[in-house]
Amino acid sequence: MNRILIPVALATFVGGLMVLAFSQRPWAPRQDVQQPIPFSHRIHAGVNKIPCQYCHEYARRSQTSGVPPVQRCVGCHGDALFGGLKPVTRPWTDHSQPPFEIRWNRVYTLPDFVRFTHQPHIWAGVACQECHGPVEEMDRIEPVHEINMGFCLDCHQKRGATQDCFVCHH
Amino acid sequence: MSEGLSRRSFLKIASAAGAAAAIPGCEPAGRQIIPYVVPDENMIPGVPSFYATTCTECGAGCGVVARVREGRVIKLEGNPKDPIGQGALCARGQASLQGLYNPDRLAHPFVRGDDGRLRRISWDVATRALIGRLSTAAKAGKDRVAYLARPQGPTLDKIAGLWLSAWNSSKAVFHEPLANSVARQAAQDCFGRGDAPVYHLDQAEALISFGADFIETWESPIELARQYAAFRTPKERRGKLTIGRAAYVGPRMNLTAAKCDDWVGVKPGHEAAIAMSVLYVLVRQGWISPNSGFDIATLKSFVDGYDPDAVSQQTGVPAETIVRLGQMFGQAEGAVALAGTEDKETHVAAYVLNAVTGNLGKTVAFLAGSPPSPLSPQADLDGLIAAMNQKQIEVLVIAGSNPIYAMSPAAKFNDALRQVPFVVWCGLVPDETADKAHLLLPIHHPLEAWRDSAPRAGVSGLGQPVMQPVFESRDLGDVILDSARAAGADSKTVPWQTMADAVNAGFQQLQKQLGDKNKPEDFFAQALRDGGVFADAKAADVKFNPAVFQNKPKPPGAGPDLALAVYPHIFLYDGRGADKPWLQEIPEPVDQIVWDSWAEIHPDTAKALGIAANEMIELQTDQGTVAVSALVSEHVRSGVIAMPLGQGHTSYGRYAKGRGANAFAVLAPGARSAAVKVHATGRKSALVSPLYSEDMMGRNIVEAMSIEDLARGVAPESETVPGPYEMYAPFKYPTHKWGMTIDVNACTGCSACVAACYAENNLAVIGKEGCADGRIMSWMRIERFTPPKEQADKAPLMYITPMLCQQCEHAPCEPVCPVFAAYHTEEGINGQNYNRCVGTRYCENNCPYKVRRFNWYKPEWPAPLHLQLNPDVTVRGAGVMEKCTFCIQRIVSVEIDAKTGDRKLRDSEIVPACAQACPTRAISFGDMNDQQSEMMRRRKDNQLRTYRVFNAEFNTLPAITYLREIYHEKGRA
Amino acid sequence: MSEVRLVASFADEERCVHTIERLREAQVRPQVFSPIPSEKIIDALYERPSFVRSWVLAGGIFGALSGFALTLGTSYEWNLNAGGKPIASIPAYLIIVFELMILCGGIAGVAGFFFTSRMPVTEPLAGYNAHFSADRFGLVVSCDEAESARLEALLKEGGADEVTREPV
Amino acid sequence: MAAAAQTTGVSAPTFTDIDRQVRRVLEPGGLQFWAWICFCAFFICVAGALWTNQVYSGLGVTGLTQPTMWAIYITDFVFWVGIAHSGTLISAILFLFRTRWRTAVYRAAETMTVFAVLTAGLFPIIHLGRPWFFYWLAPYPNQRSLQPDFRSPLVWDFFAISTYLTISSLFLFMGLMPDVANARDAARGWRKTFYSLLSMGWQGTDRQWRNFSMAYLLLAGFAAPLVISVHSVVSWDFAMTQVPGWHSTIFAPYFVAGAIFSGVAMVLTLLIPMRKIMGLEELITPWHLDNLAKVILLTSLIISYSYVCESFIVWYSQDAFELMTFHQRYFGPQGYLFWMMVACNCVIPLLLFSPRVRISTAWLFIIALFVNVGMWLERFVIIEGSLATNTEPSQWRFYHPSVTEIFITVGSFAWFLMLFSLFARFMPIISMTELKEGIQWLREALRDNYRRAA
Repeated sequence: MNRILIPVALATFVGGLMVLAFSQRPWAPRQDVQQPIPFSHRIHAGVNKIPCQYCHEYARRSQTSGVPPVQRCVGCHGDALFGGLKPVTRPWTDHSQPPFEIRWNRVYTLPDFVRFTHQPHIWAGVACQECHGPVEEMDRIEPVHEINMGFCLDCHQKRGATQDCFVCHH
Repeated sequence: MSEGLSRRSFLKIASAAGAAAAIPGCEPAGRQIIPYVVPDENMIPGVPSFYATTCTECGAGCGVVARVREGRVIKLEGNPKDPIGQGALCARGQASLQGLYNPDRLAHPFVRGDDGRLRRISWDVATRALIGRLSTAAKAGKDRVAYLARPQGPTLDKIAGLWLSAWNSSKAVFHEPLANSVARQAAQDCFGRGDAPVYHLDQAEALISFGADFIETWESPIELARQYAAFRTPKERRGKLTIGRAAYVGPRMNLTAAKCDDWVGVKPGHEAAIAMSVLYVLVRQGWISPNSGFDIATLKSFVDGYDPDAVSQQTGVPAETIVRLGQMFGQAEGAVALAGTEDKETHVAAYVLNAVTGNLGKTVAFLAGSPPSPLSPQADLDGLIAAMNQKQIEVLVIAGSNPIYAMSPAAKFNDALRQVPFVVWCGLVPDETADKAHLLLPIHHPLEAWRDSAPRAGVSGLGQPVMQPVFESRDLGDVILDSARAAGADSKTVPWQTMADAVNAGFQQLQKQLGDKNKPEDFFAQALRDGGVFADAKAADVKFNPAVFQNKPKPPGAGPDLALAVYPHIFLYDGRGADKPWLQEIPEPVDQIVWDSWAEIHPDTAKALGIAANEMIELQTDQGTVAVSALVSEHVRSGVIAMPLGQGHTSYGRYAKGRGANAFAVLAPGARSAAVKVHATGRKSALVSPLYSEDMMGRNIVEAMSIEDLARGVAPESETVPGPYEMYAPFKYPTHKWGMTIDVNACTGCSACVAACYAENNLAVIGKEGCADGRIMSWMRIERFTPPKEQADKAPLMYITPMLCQQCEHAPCEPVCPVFAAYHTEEGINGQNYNRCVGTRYCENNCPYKVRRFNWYKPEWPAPLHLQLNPDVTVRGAGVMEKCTFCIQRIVSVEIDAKTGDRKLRDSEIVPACAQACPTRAISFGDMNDQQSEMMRRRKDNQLRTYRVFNAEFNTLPAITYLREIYHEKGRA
Repeated sequence: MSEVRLVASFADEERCVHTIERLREAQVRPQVFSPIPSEKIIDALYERPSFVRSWVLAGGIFGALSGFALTLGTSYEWNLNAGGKPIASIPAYLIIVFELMILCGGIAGVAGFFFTSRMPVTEPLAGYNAHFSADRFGLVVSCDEAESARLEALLKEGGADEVTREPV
Repeated sequence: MAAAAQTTGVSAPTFTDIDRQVRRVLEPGGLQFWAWICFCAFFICVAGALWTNQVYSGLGVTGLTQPTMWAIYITDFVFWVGIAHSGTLISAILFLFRTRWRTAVYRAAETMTVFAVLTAGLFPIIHLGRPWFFYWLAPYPNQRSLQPDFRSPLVWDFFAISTYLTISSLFLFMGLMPDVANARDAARGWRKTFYSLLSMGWQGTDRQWRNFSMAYLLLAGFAAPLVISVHSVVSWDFAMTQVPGWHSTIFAPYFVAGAIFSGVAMVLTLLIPMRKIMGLEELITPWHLDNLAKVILLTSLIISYSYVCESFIVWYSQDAFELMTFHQRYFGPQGYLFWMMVACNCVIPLLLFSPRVRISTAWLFIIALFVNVGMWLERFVIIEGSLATNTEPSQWRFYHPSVTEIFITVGSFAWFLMLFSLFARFMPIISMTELKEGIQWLREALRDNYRRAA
């Protein structure tokens, strides 16, 4: 019976270590995010072919890509600016929230010790989809890739971008 | 700021972002995103926007630029356009952020009930209460309302006056506890004008300061420190490589004295005698400038009785020292004498010294059209107190000043205040005065308010709100204007609706004066961008009034055998800085004490009085008694006890309350010194200092060389590295190799760099106990060593240098790290990955410079202090090692900017926080690969002076090169 | 023909060894039990030393090689500069190599021991008794009825305290 | 001794005597035994609680300060690793030299080794700032493809210590097998199953013995250089740095000698009470203790020499930093620690020159205790003192231990003693097989006793 016992013990120990090692991911993108509005990227980016940076306008200038201001939505959805709203945008005015204050739920989060900046990636010609997946086919945003250091590094290696730790961790 | 965004939701975002930053690396950032309704054009989330404004921490009125991220100010930087600060900002300026975000700030209006307890009320109730009281008072008769404040810019002060007159009163008193008003009185006597001169130390060759500590707190420290650095920079004068020769006459060796060639320790009150005696030497030697137009005879009679021997008998200062000062001053081409004492004689003597040597208008200049002093004469204050005592004042509005704390007990302000039925306190953090007030109004921090400033002729600063108010505060100006309108003031008397209008109006007037042809709004917009309007002012030609010579100062006599000399703390100043944790935690540069106040006693005096170090002693003057612990130190003249102001608060927030003692309590009104008796209590109360030894033990941490050697071209033998002994092929740094050059000679030890580092890099403040355990978190410290006595002739008075991570190419900390948390970047920086660090602390053990800091506990920022955290810098958690990164976040952002705009990096485009803050520009940063960079040129131009700390011992190849301190060899004056 | 098993127990090592030699001459290979590691007994039975040697050698070599592979491989995967030391700092890595050599060699040795001596076993071998781990040397010979008598005599005169005969 | 004489008489002990005496130890322990175990367990719990608190609130609960980043924890680590070494010395190196007196004591020493390493292994984790990431020191496949820096002495440590633990446990386990088999055959009930599991079916067949001897020999052959390497590596934690007072090439041999020194002292501290309590006077005879004492004496002289040598080198180099550090070490605020250490390590052991001291168990015990204290102090003085008086005079600061650190240290002793006592109660703490193998030496030893007793 020792023939079984010892290997089993060893296996569990090593396995435990591995699990411990690989399960360091409290920041993984969240799969099951419900948004306050049934907003569909498929309709906007897919069907109507609205370029990503039309709404996420800061991406090329800043760390964050930016969530479109309500003004931008109203630009198309409002008949006249702030006039009657089309049915699809009614939920904005629900009573649980102050008018026009939408609280989107984050899908992609990064830990505090990672300094990701959209700007250089956009300018390096990285397509949004390379990290965020085929957004134009999604109604509700679901992460395709696990955004972890390995994922970043692969791409940086492929593109010969810097692999200096300090660029992202400071 | 963003109109579309409600303040509430702004705070939500801000706090969300703040919270995310404040949780060290264990939790993702805020889970919700709230977009703008209408985006703000001036602002891109994630990109800082900069707003020019002015600093109000002291009278100097430097311009600052506020770095704003997502609607919160995260850093203050000097405004390069401003002629006074010229882009530098002192520690106190940096720390005014913590005044803005202070967790103890008054969040709402409060009213004091009959039971003495404070009750929270709404602004409407508050204003109604105020106006009700005011109207009753106004009806009761004239001058029943009074306004006691610190000067807060011409416009606000003017509005206050108008408002008072609307309430049928004129009792506006503008008071500064440490105002240098004697200088103005002296100027009045000597030149018949009531303003203080501006100085050009950089154009002088010799300097004597009579108690004017211009590096720490006197007048305009940043500007004067900058000039002094130029004054001390080796340059050709009369065909000879020299540096300016400086002497400081005063009871305590402060930073100014430490940077001079001579510190002449005198008892407080003897400065005048020394000055007169120096004048005596000049007169006797005939070193009187012919075109100064003085009649030698009058001068002779004026200085009669001040021959060095007599003076030296009274003051104990050796006669030859005085003669030496005289020679140095008289023979110099361009000399300047400064006076910073509270007695007028010294100032007069100093003016005479400057005048007779023909330096008026050269090194000392009165400017044409300088603004009138914002301060009220002492008489007004006395009058106010008298009126209060006679129950004539029914409503007293106190704004931004703390008389209960900062007035001599002899003024009896406390009793007077009790006679006032309704005291209104307007301010930020409730202080001792607020405890006595009946109505407490939270007003905007200067960074939230509109304001202007007129520190001197030609400089009109413009301050704008740089962020939404953090608390439910209101602009003092608006409060006053509202109540003035309530008093029925019509649009003629008070033509402005808000403070903003008033300031704007002020600038339109200014435009008219300047005859500027632009559209008013353009003019104002430009002023907003520049942080004010800066025109150069001409020097007025002044006539010396010989009447001064009639009343010559009386000889001082020996003075008390034990004198108390009180001086403003470099950071806490008159106590207003005590509520800011940074200022409490940064060690006072000369004595290196934190979170406390102390009494400096010379070892001999201490021996004579039987006082041990760290012993609680009671200082008793005719005004009162304070208990403070003793610091036995050579930095004070024997027979004198020196004590800093600033501590000893009984209120004023968690950081200030109950630390040290308040020196105002033993001073007569207006005095800064007194005869004192000392009682040793025998109780110990340890002063906390992060420094262990004053002795450098002959190690080359700070190096110096004499100007004589420099002129001769002889470098002192030091760093003798036997060639590059490389065992392995050195690494290549193809893109950049960041490095720093630090001019120790220029460094004044003012610690602005340290404060800037705290602000920029989210350094934790750990409090007195933490410091006592040796766990201070500052990435950069001011090293201060005193040369051993036997070497005193061949050394500066004090070795002072900034010490930070040397970013060694052979970093000893790196190879010992088991997990590559410490490693070398591709750009030659010694990187530290907080998230990889497991906390073996091996790196700090192996660091020869001891500049790595370990997080012993989880750092904490009581809300809303966390709003100040820099979102570009990770907040480190417990168990992680951290250190200086050359402000990598700034490097990276500029590099990204350059890459995306595909351009090359410009030299000195990247400026670390410390270099940016440094008033004397002692620190320069650049690329060691680029031989033409300003940083490298500085090294090459001063080849003889360069040295690298510990490189000879450990071959660490630091990326920081220091330039040696320059001193005059003693006995060669 | 039916098999029988003779179990002889000796108090004295010398006698036991002597008997073993006699048995070998008689072309009989006894199964020996001994409470102590007896060189003599082993020499009497075997010419060549144990195979465990080669196990250890293999283990050691493997360890050393894997040591090199690990250190060099990982260094070159991320050629990080630590204090200007070369990416492949062989002198430093030799320590890892050494330790891994010892580790693998040692483990291989023990593994080799278990393998070559068919351990662990769960049930006692034929003829074993508690004395053989304490104070008696045991010889077990299996033979067929016919020559059992001869062998028993041989064991007896070899100096066995007692010889028991068990049917198989 | 006299008592022993009556029981066995001068007639030499036989295999059966040995079995009888050792097996008697394995009988169920009495109340005192379990009381002692609980006593230890209590201190372990206290230490555990304090450590939990330390993990939760950060290393601030220790007395560590800015320059003195290492102190008691690392001292304990080095101390326990050092303790371990003598075990391997006695069990492996002396085995290779076929030293006679080793047989009776080596099992105890070997056991001590394993548990000492177990204890030592805790401290690197305890002293970490973020102990939950300790496994980052080990190479393992991960998505970041980040690995430890094999240049770091701490990683060497990790490998050296884990190898040492593995090898010495295997070594102990191998040696145990025949004895456990012996115990198995004598035992009943759950003990029988327990021993049969551990003995792995050992029956002492010729094949088993043949491979056993070879494997055991080679393991010993590996353990010998390993033991030298391990403490050298530990010493390099210090010698590889640039800290004045640490940066010295003498450290490796000096630490190894110190390790043996402290280890043998610890063996004595354990054996002397054990042989009394468990009545093993006849197997562990004064002759054995005498030999151990001689080892202590020798190593004591070696480290005294090292101290002198170290100081001489410093004086000879005239390096300002080193000179100041050593001046502080001798005459600084904590100089008394150094002189206590000298007394314990260099002076007191000199008593062992006298044979009467060497055979008196009481004396030996006391001296051994002093040596333990002394060697702990040595590590503390080197580690804390050198850090406190570092290259930057402005950054000096002396360290004062906190309650947490003290109790965790106490806990480590409790933990070690508990493990050892349990082992001694449930495992043959004396190698029966090897005693039997060298029984004639034991007989000599006993005769020699009576000669002395007479």
